[in-house]
Amino acid sequence: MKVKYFAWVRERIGLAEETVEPPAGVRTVGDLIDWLATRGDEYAHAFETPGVIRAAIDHTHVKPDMTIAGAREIAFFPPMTGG
Amino acid sequence: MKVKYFAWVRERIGLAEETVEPPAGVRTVGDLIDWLATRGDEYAHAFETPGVIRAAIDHTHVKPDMTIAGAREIAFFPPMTGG
Amino acid sequence: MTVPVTIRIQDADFDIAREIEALTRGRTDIGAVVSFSGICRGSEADQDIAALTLEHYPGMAEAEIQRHVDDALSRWPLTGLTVIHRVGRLVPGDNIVLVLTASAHRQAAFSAAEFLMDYLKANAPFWKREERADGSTWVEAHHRDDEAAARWEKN
Amino acid sequence: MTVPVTIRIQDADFDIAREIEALTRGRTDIGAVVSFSGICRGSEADQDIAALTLEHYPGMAEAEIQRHVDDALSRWPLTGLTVIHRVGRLVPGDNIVLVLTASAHRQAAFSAAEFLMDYLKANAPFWKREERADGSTWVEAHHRDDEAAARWEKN
Repeated sequence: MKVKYFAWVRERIGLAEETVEPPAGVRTVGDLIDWLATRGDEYAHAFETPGVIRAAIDHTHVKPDMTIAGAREIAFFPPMTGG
Repeated sequence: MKVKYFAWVRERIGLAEETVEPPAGVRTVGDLIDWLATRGDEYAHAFETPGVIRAAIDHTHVKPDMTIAGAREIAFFPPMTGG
Repeated sequence: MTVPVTIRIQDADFDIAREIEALTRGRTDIGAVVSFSGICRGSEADQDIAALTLEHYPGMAEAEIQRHVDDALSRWPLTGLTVIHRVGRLVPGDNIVLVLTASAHRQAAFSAAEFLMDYLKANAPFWKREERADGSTWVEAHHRDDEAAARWEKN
Repeated sequence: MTVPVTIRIQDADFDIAREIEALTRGRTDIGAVVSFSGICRGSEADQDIAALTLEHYPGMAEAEIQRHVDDALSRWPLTGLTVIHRVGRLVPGDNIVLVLTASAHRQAAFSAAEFLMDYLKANAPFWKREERADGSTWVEAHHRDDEAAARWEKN
Protein backbone atom coordinates (compact mmCIF):
# COMPACT_ATOMS: atom_id res chain seq x y z
CA MET A 1 0.00 0.00 0.00
CA LYS A 2 1.13 3.52 -0.79
CA VAL A 3 1.76 5.86 2.15
CA LYS A 4 2.11 9.64 1.78
CA TYR A 5 3.43 12.18 4.25
CA PHE A 6 2.85 15.94 4.33
CA ALA A 7 4.25 19.03 6.08
CA TRP A 8 6.36 18.25 9.15
CA VAL A 9 5.50 14.55 9.04
CA ARG A 10 7.11 14.45 5.58
CA GLU A 11 10.08 16.52 6.77
CA ARG A 12 10.76 14.39 9.83
CA ILE A 13 10.57 11.13 7.91
CA GLY A 14 12.47 12.59 4.97
CA LEU A 15 10.12 11.03 2.42
CA ALA A 16 7.03 12.30 0.61
CA GLU A 17 5.77 8.81 -0.15
CA GLU A 18 6.70 5.18 -0.07
CA THR A 19 5.18 1.75 -0.49
CA VAL A 20 4.94 -0.36 2.65
CA GLU A 21 3.81 -3.90 3.47
CA PRO A 22 2.74 -3.93 7.10
CA PRO A 23 2.43 -7.32 8.85
CA ALA A 24 -0.97 -8.99 9.15
CA GLY A 25 -1.65 -7.73 12.68
CA VAL A 26 -1.77 -4.11 11.47
CA ARG A 27 -5.49 -3.64 10.93
CA THR A 28 -6.34 0.00 11.65
CA VAL A 29 -4.91 3.43 10.92
CA GLY A 30 -3.76 3.56 14.54
CA ASP A 31 -2.02 0.19 14.19
CA LEU A 32 -0.28 1.46 11.07
CA ILE A 33 0.98 4.57 12.90
CA ASP A 34 2.33 2.38 15.73
CA TRP A 35 4.05 0.08 13.25
CA LEU A 36 5.51 2.94 11.15
CA ALA A 37 6.90 4.52 14.35
CA THR A 38 9.07 1.40 14.84
CA ARG A 39 10.76 1.74 11.45
CA GLY A 40 13.55 4.12 12.58
CA ASP A 41 14.33 7.26 14.51
CA GLU A 42 12.88 9.53 11.79
CA TYR A 43 9.59 7.65 11.98
CA ALA A 44 9.61 7.59 15.78
CA HIS A 45 10.13 11.36 15.75
CA ALA A 46 7.35 11.96 13.17
CA PHE A 47 4.84 9.87 15.12
CA GLU A 48 5.99 10.72 18.67
CA THR A 49 2.58 12.22 19.56
CA PRO A 50 0.16 10.04 17.60
CA GLY A 51 -2.84 12.06 18.86
CA VAL A 52 -1.83 15.05 16.76
CA ILE A 53 -1.47 13.10 13.51
CA ARG A 54 -4.32 13.28 10.99
CA ALA A 55 -4.90 10.53 8.43
CA ALA A 56 -6.73 10.07 5.15
CA ILE A 57 -7.51 6.90 3.24
CA ASP A 58 -7.98 7.34 -0.49
CA HIS A 59 -8.49 11.12 -0.07
CA THR A 60 -11.01 10.92 2.77
CA HIS A 61 -10.29 11.98 6.36
CA VAL A 62 -10.40 8.96 8.71
CA LYS A 63 -10.09 8.32 12.45
CA PRO A 64 -7.40 6.08 14.02
CA ASP A 65 -9.85 3.20 14.47
CA MET A 66 -10.64 3.01 10.73
CA THR A 67 -9.63 -0.26 9.09
CA ILE A 68 -6.94 -0.08 6.45
CA ALA A 69 -8.28 -3.13 4.60
CA GLY A 70 -8.65 -2.32 0.91
CA ALA A 71 -6.86 1.04 1.15
CA ARG A 72 -4.83 2.02 -1.89
CA GLU A 73 -3.32 5.22 -0.46
CA ILE A 74 -2.98 6.29 3.16
CA ALA A 75 -1.72 9.76 4.05
CA PHE A 76 -0.44 11.15 7.37
CA PHE A 77 -0.16 14.84 8.13
CA PRO A 78 -0.46 17.46 10.90
CA PRO A 79 -3.67 19.45 11.52
CA MET A 80 -4.50 21.49 8.43
CA THR A 81 -3.69 25.20 8.22
CA GLY A 82 -5.06 26.31 4.86
CA GLY A 83 -7.19 29.24 3.84
CA MET B 1 -39.05 75.36 8.39
CA LYS B 2 -37.96 73.39 5.33
CA VAL B 3 -39.82 70.16 4.59
CA LYS B 4 -38.54 67.53 2.15
CA TYR B 5 -40.36 64.61 0.58
CA PHE B 6 -38.91 61.48 -0.97
CA ALA B 7 -40.05 58.54 -3.13
CA TRP B 8 -43.85 58.11 -3.30
CA VAL B 9 -44.44 60.79 -0.65
CA ARG B 10 -42.73 63.24 -3.01
CA GLU B 11 -44.66 61.91 -6.02
CA ARG B 12 -48.05 62.09 -4.34
CA ILE B 13 -47.51 65.64 -3.08
CA GLY B 14 -45.88 66.71 -6.33
CA LEU B 15 -43.10 68.59 -4.55
CA ALA B 16 -39.57 67.63 -3.49
CA GLU B 17 -39.37 70.36 -0.88
CA GLU B 18 -41.13 73.43 0.42
CA THR B 19 -41.03 75.86 3.30
CA VAL B 20 -43.98 75.72 5.70
CA GLU B 21 -45.08 77.67 8.75
CA PRO B 22 -47.27 75.37 10.81
CA PRO B 23 -49.50 76.94 13.48
CA ALA B 24 -48.36 77.04 17.09
CA GLY B 25 -50.30 73.89 18.15
CA VAL B 26 -48.15 71.71 15.87
CA ARG B 27 -45.48 70.50 18.30
CA THR B 28 -44.39 67.02 17.22
CA VAL B 29 -43.55 65.19 14.01
CA GLY B 30 -46.94 63.46 14.29
CA ASP B 31 -48.70 66.82 14.67
CA LEU B 32 -46.90 68.08 11.58
CA ILE B 33 -48.03 65.04 9.54
CA ASP B 34 -51.64 65.62 10.65
CA TRP B 35 -51.43 69.28 9.74
CA LEU B 36 -49.73 68.66 6.36
CA ALA B 37 -52.48 66.12 5.52
CA THR B 38 -55.06 68.93 5.70
CA ARG B 39 -53.33 71.05 3.07
CA GLY B 40 -54.98 69.42 0.03
CA ASP B 41 -55.90 66.16 -1.65
CA GLU B 42 -52.29 65.45 -2.67
CA TYR B 43 -51.18 65.79 0.95
CA ALA B 44 -54.10 63.76 2.26
CA HIS B 45 -53.16 61.00 -0.20
CA ALA B 46 -49.46 61.11 0.74
CA PHE B 47 -50.21 60.89 4.47
CA GLU B 48 -53.30 58.64 4.32
CA THR B 49 -51.56 55.92 6.41
CA PRO B 50 -49.38 57.93 8.80
CA GLY B 51 -48.03 54.77 10.43
CA VAL B 52 -46.06 53.91 7.30
CA ILE B 53 -44.40 57.32 6.98
CA ARG B 54 -40.83 57.69 8.23
CA ALA B 55 -39.42 61.04 9.31
CA ALA B 56 -36.02 62.63 9.85
CA ILE B 57 -35.13 65.91 11.53
CA ASP B 58 -31.88 67.47 10.38
CA HIS B 59 -30.72 64.16 8.87
CA THR B 60 -31.53 61.97 11.88
CA HIS B 61 -34.34 59.41 11.97
CA VAL B 62 -37.03 60.42 14.49
CA LYS B 63 -40.27 58.95 15.85
CA PRO B 64 -43.68 60.69 15.53
CA ASP B 65 -43.55 61.92 19.14
CA MET B 66 -40.32 63.88 18.59
CA THR B 67 -40.66 67.63 19.02
CA ILE B 68 -40.13 69.76 15.95
CA ALA B 69 -38.91 72.73 18.01
CA GLY B 70 -35.64 74.03 16.60
CA ALA B 71 -35.77 71.81 13.50
CA ARG B 72 -34.26 73.34 10.35
CA GLU B 73 -35.18 70.53 7.96
CA ILE B 74 -37.80 67.82 8.35
CA ALA B 75 -38.09 65.01 5.80
CA PHE B 76 -40.91 62.51 5.18
CA PHE B 77 -40.47 59.31 3.23
CA PRO B 78 -41.60 55.68 2.97
CA PRO B 79 -39.64 52.81 4.56
CA MET B 80 -36.16 52.66 3.04
CA THR B 81 -35.27 50.13 0.34
CA GLY B 82 -31.59 50.70 -0.36
CA GLY B 83 -28.69 48.28 -0.68
CA MET C 1 -3.43 54.66 12.97
CA THR C 2 -6.40 56.08 11.14
CA VAL C 3 -8.39 53.45 9.30
CA PRO C 4 -8.96 54.45 5.66
CA VAL C 5 -12.67 54.91 4.97
CA THR C 6 -14.30 55.67 1.63
CA ILE C 7 -18.00 56.56 1.36
CA ARG C 8 -19.43 57.56 -2.01
CA ILE C 9 -22.91 57.96 -3.45
CA GLN C 10 -22.68 58.21 -7.21
CA ASP C 11 -24.40 57.65 -10.55
CA ALA C 12 -21.32 56.01 -12.06
CA ASP C 13 -20.44 52.34 -11.81
CA PHE C 14 -17.64 51.22 -9.49
CA ASP C 15 -14.64 48.99 -10.12
CA ILE C 16 -14.32 46.38 -7.37
CA ALA C 17 -10.69 45.54 -8.23
CA ARG C 18 -9.67 49.19 -8.06
CA GLU C 19 -11.45 49.67 -4.73
CA ILE C 20 -9.80 46.57 -3.22
CA GLU C 21 -6.44 47.77 -4.53
CA ALA C 22 -6.99 51.19 -2.93
CA LEU C 23 -7.72 49.52 0.41
CA THR C 24 -4.81 47.06 0.38
CA ARG C 25 -1.98 48.67 -1.62
CA GLY C 26 1.29 48.78 0.32
CA ARG C 27 -0.29 47.21 3.42
CA THR C 28 0.96 44.01 5.04
CA ASP C 29 -1.38 44.05 8.05
CA ILE C 30 -4.46 42.90 6.12
CA GLY C 31 -5.25 39.20 6.19
CA ALA C 32 -8.84 39.27 4.95
CA VAL C 33 -10.84 41.37 2.51
CA VAL C 34 -14.58 40.79 2.11
CA SER C 35 -16.45 42.44 -0.72
CA PHE C 36 -20.21 42.47 -1.14
CA SER C 37 -21.67 43.66 -4.39
CA GLY C 38 -25.39 44.09 -4.82
CA ILE C 39 -26.58 43.73 -8.41
CA CYS C 40 -29.84 44.69 -10.16
CA ARG C 41 -31.76 41.48 -10.93
CA GLY C 42 -33.93 40.96 -14.01
CA SER C 43 -36.90 39.60 -12.12
CA GLU C 44 -38.55 39.75 -8.72
CA ALA C 45 -41.25 37.31 -7.62
CA ASP C 46 -41.45 35.99 -11.22
CA GLN C 47 -42.09 39.43 -12.72
CA ASP C 48 -39.59 40.82 -15.22
CA ILE C 49 -37.89 44.02 -14.18
CA ALA C 50 -36.75 46.40 -16.93
CA ALA C 51 -34.95 48.84 -14.65
CA LEU C 52 -34.57 50.18 -11.11
CA THR C 53 -34.35 53.86 -10.31
CA LEU C 54 -32.65 54.69 -7.03
CA GLU C 55 -33.42 57.89 -5.16
CA HIS C 56 -31.61 59.03 -2.02
CA TYR C 57 -31.69 61.81 0.55
CA PRO C 58 -28.49 63.78 -0.17
CA GLY C 59 -26.73 64.85 2.99
CA MET C 60 -28.61 62.47 5.25
CA ALA C 61 -27.52 59.36 3.32
CA GLU C 62 -23.81 60.24 3.59
CA ALA C 63 -24.14 61.20 7.27
CA GLU C 64 -26.06 58.04 8.18
CA ILE C 65 -23.64 55.77 6.32
CA GLN C 66 -20.71 57.49 8.06
CA ARG C 67 -22.39 56.95 11.42
CA HIS C 68 -22.78 53.23 10.72
CA VAL C 69 -19.24 52.97 9.39
CA ASP C 70 -18.03 54.52 12.67
CA ASP C 71 -20.16 51.99 14.54
CA ALA C 72 -18.58 49.14 12.54
CA LEU C 73 -15.10 50.50 13.30
CA SER C 74 -15.90 50.52 17.02
CA ARG C 75 -17.28 46.95 16.95
CA TRP C 76 -14.60 45.17 14.91
CA PRO C 77 -10.81 45.57 14.46
CA LEU C 78 -10.95 46.71 10.84
CA THR C 79 -8.07 48.00 8.74
CA GLY C 80 -10.18 49.60 6.02
CA LEU C 81 -13.77 50.14 4.90
CA THR C 82 -15.43 51.23 1.65
CA VAL C 83 -19.13 51.85 0.97
CA ILE C 84 -20.27 52.92 -2.50
CA HIS C 85 -23.98 53.22 -3.31
CA ARG C 86 -25.18 54.06 -6.79
CA VAL C 87 -28.25 56.18 -7.52
CA GLY C 88 -30.16 56.88 -10.73
CA ARG C 89 -31.51 54.42 -13.30
CA LEU C 90 -29.96 50.95 -13.35
CA VAL C 91 -30.76 47.97 -15.57
CA PRO C 92 -30.52 44.25 -14.74
CA GLY C 93 -26.90 43.19 -14.32
CA ASP C 94 -25.81 46.67 -13.17
CA ASN C 95 -24.03 47.08 -9.86
CA ILE C 96 -26.05 48.82 -7.13
CA VAL C 97 -23.92 48.80 -4.02
CA LEU C 98 -20.42 47.83 -2.87
CA VAL C 99 -19.26 47.19 0.69
CA LEU C 100 -15.60 46.33 1.25
CA THR C 101 -14.14 45.44 4.62
CA ALA C 102 -10.51 44.68 5.44
CA SER C 103 -9.13 43.21 8.65
CA ALA C 104 -6.28 41.09 10.00
CA HIS C 105 -8.75 38.21 10.45
CA ARG C 106 -11.70 36.94 8.48
CA GLN C 107 -14.44 37.03 11.11
CA ALA C 108 -14.24 40.81 11.63
CA ALA C 109 -14.31 41.40 7.87
CA PHE C 110 -17.34 39.12 7.35
CA SER C 111 -19.29 40.51 10.31
CA ALA C 112 -18.68 44.16 9.42
CA ALA C 113 -19.73 43.60 5.79
CA GLU C 114 -22.96 41.89 6.87
CA PHE C 115 -23.67 44.58 9.44
CA LEU C 116 -23.26 47.39 6.89
CA MET C 117 -25.36 45.62 4.25
CA ASP C 118 -28.14 44.92 6.75
CA TYR C 119 -28.08 48.60 7.67
CA LEU C 120 -28.10 49.80 4.06
CA LYS C 121 -31.03 47.51 3.19
CA ALA C 122 -33.28 48.53 6.06
CA ASN C 123 -32.30 51.95 7.34
CA ALA C 124 -30.24 54.01 4.88
CA PRO C 125 -32.33 56.72 3.15
CA PHE C 126 -32.48 55.19 -0.34
CA TRP C 127 -35.59 54.18 -2.26
CA LYS C 128 -35.97 51.89 -5.25
CA ARG C 129 -38.54 52.24 -8.01
CA GLU C 130 -39.05 49.22 -10.27
CA GLU C 131 -40.04 49.42 -13.94
CA ARG C 132 -42.02 46.39 -15.04
CA ALA C 133 -44.13 45.57 -18.10
CA ASP C 134 -47.29 46.55 -16.20
CA GLY C 135 -45.92 49.86 -14.96
CA SER C 136 -43.62 51.33 -12.40
CA THR C 137 -43.91 50.98 -8.64
CA TRP C 138 -41.90 51.79 -5.54
CA VAL C 139 -40.35 48.70 -4.01
CA GLU C 140 -41.88 47.78 -0.67
CA ALA C 141 -39.63 47.32 2.33
CA HIS C 142 -39.16 43.70 3.43
CA HIS C 143 -39.88 42.69 6.99
CA ARG C 144 -36.93 40.28 6.77
CA ASP C 145 -34.60 43.24 6.16
CA ASP C 146 -35.83 44.90 9.35
CA GLU C 147 -35.20 41.67 11.23
CA ALA C 148 -31.71 41.35 9.75
CA ALA C 149 -30.90 44.91 10.81
CA ALA C 150 -32.38 44.39 14.29
CA ARG C 151 -29.97 41.55 15.13
CA TRP C 152 -27.14 44.11 15.44
CA GLU C 153 -28.97 46.34 17.93
CA LYS C 154 -27.20 46.88 21.22
CA ASN C 155 -29.07 46.34 24.45
CA MET D 1 -29.87 24.77 -14.38
CA THR D 2 -26.37 23.75 -13.44
CA VAL D 3 -24.67 26.16 -11.10
CA PRO D 4 -21.25 27.18 -12.45
CA VAL D 5 -18.48 26.05 -10.10
CA THR D 6 -14.77 26.78 -10.41
CA ILE D 7 -12.20 25.09 -8.15
CA ARG D 8 -8.52 25.70 -8.76
CA ILE D 9 -5.33 25.09 -6.81
CA GLN D 10 -2.50 27.01 -8.41
CA ASP D 11 0.86 28.72 -7.92
CA ALA D 12 -0.22 31.79 -9.88
CA ASP D 13 -2.05 34.78 -8.46
CA PHE D 14 -5.76 35.27 -9.21
CA ASP D 15 -7.65 38.29 -10.51
CA ILE D 16 -10.75 38.92 -8.39
CA ALA D 17 -12.41 41.17 -10.98
CA ARG D 18 -11.96 38.55 -13.71
CA GLU D 19 -13.37 35.81 -11.47
CA ILE D 20 -16.41 37.90 -10.53
CA GLU D 21 -16.93 38.74 -14.20
CA ALA D 22 -16.78 35.04 -15.11
CA LEU D 23 -19.44 34.28 -12.50
CA THR D 24 -21.82 37.11 -13.39
CA ARG D 25 -21.39 37.84 -17.12
CA GLY D 26 -24.67 37.69 -19.01
CA ARG D 27 -26.65 36.75 -15.89
CA THR D 28 -29.59 38.73 -14.54
CA ASP D 29 -30.57 36.33 -11.75
CA ILE D 30 -27.72 37.31 -9.42
CA GLY D 31 -28.48 39.91 -6.77
CA ALA D 32 -25.49 39.42 -4.49
CA VAL D 33 -21.84 38.49 -4.92
CA VAL D 34 -19.61 38.00 -1.89
CA SER D 35 -15.87 37.68 -2.31
CA PHE D 36 -13.43 36.71 0.38
CA SER D 37 -9.73 37.10 -0.25
CA GLY D 38 -7.18 35.85 2.22
CA ILE D 39 -3.88 37.70 2.10
CA CYS D 40 -0.41 36.87 3.47
CA ARG D 41 0.28 39.20 6.42
CA GLY D 42 3.68 40.61 7.33
CA SER D 43 3.48 39.69 10.99
CA GLU D 44 1.85 37.21 13.29
CA ALA D 45 1.77 37.66 17.07
CA ASP D 46 4.24 40.59 16.74
CA GLN D 47 6.80 38.53 14.83
CA ASP D 48 7.75 39.58 11.32
CA ILE D 49 6.99 37.05 8.62
CA ALA D 50 9.22 37.05 5.52
CA ALA D 51 7.19 34.47 3.59
CA LEU D 52 4.69 31.64 3.76
CA THR D 53 5.08 28.41 1.85
CA LEU D 54 1.88 26.52 1.20
CA GLU D 55 1.86 22.76 0.68
CA HIS D 56 -1.21 20.74 -0.27
CA TYR D 57 -2.27 17.15 -0.87
CA PRO D 58 -2.90 17.01 -4.62
CA GLY D 59 -5.99 15.03 -5.48
CA MET D 60 -7.41 15.04 -1.98
CA ALA D 61 -7.48 18.84 -1.76
CA GLU D 62 -9.52 19.19 -4.96
CA ALA D 63 -11.85 16.33 -4.00
CA GLU D 64 -12.44 17.68 -0.49
CA ILE D 65 -13.10 21.23 -1.72
CA GLN D 66 -15.52 19.86 -4.32
CA ARG D 67 -17.33 17.92 -1.59
CA HIS D 68 -17.73 21.07 0.50
CA VAL D 69 -18.78 23.11 -2.53
CA ASP D 70 -21.48 20.49 -3.17
CA ASP D 71 -22.51 20.76 0.47
CA ALA D 72 -22.75 24.57 0.15
CA LEU D 73 -24.88 24.20 -3.00
CA SER D 74 -27.27 21.91 -1.13
CA ARG D 75 -27.55 24.27 1.86
CA TRP D 76 -28.05 27.61 0.08
CA PRO D 77 -29.70 28.72 -3.18
CA LEU D 78 -26.49 29.77 -4.94
CA THR D 79 -26.10 30.80 -8.56
CA GLY D 80 -22.33 30.38 -8.74
CA LEU D 81 -19.29 29.47 -6.68
CA THR D 82 -15.52 29.87 -7.10
CA VAL D 83 -12.73 28.62 -4.84
CA ILE D 84 -9.10 29.31 -5.74
CA HIS D 85 -6.31 28.36 -3.34
CA ARG D 86 -2.71 29.23 -4.05
CA VAL D 87 0.24 27.00 -3.13
CA GLY D 88 3.99 27.61 -3.15
CA ARG D 89 5.96 30.50 -1.64
CA LEU D 90 4.05 33.72 -0.95
CA VAL D 91 5.27 36.99 0.54
CA PRO D 92 3.35 39.52 2.67
CA GLY D 93 0.67 41.24 0.62
CA ASP D 94 0.25 38.25 -1.72
CA ASN D 95 -3.16 36.69 -2.18
CA ILE D 96 -3.57 33.22 -0.65
CA VAL D 97 -7.17 32.20 -1.22
CA LEU D 98 -10.31 33.43 -2.96
CA VAL D 99 -13.88 32.34 -2.29
CA LEU D 100 -16.65 33.85 -4.42
CA THR D 101 -20.32 33.14 -3.91
CA ALA D 102 -23.23 34.42 -5.99
CA SER D 103 -26.93 34.25 -5.16
CA ALA D 104 -30.22 36.04 -5.72
CA HIS D 105 -30.09 37.27 -2.11
CA ARG D 106 -27.31 38.41 0.17
CA GLN D 107 -27.76 36.06 3.12
CA ALA D 108 -27.08 32.91 1.08
CA ALA D 109 -23.98 34.47 -0.47
CA PHE D 110 -22.59 35.58 2.91
CA SER D 111 -23.33 32.27 4.65
CA ALA D 112 -21.84 30.12 1.89
CA ALA D 113 -18.65 32.21 1.76
CA GLU D 114 -18.19 31.95 5.53
CA PHE D 115 -18.93 28.22 5.47
CA LEU D 116 -16.33 27.56 2.77
CA MET D 117 -13.68 29.73 4.45
CA ASP D 118 -14.25 28.02 7.80
CA TYR D 119 -13.85 24.68 6.05
CA LEU D 120 -10.68 25.71 4.19
CA LYS D 121 -9.08 27.04 7.38
CA ALA D 122 -9.70 23.97 9.53
CA ASN D 123 -10.16 20.93 7.33
CA ALA D 124 -8.80 21.32 3.79
CA PRO D 125 -5.47 19.50 3.30
CA PHE D 126 -3.18 22.52 3.08
CA TRP D 127 -0.28 23.38 5.36
CA LYS D 128 1.52 26.67 5.87
CA ARG D 129 5.19 27.09 6.71
CA GLU D 130 6.28 30.50 8.00
CA GLU D 131 9.69 32.03 7.38
CA ARG D 132 10.72 34.38 10.18
CA ALA D 133 13.98 36.03 11.21
CA ASP D 134 14.62 33.23 13.74
CA GLY D 135 13.93 30.42 11.29
CA SER D 136 11.12 28.60 9.59
CA THR D 137 8.29 26.71 11.30
CA TRP D 138 5.05 25.02 10.37
CA VAL D 139 2.04 27.09 11.39
CA GLU D 140 0.07 25.51 14.22
CA ALA D 141 -3.64 24.93 13.77
CA HIS D 142 -5.87 27.31 15.76
CA HIS D 143 -8.50 25.95 18.07
CA ARG D 144 -10.74 28.87 17.07
CA ASP D 145 -10.67 27.63 13.46
CA ASP D 146 -11.90 24.20 14.57
CA GLU D 147 -14.70 25.89 16.50
CA ALA D 148 -15.63 28.05 13.52
CA ALA D 149 -15.81 24.96 11.30
CA ALA D 150 -17.79 23.02 13.90
CA ARG D 151 -20.69 25.50 13.90
CA TRP D 152 -21.71 24.22 10.43
CA GLU D 153 -21.90 20.56 11.47
CA LYS D 154 -25.24 18.91 10.95
CA ASN D 155 -26.80 16.99 13.79
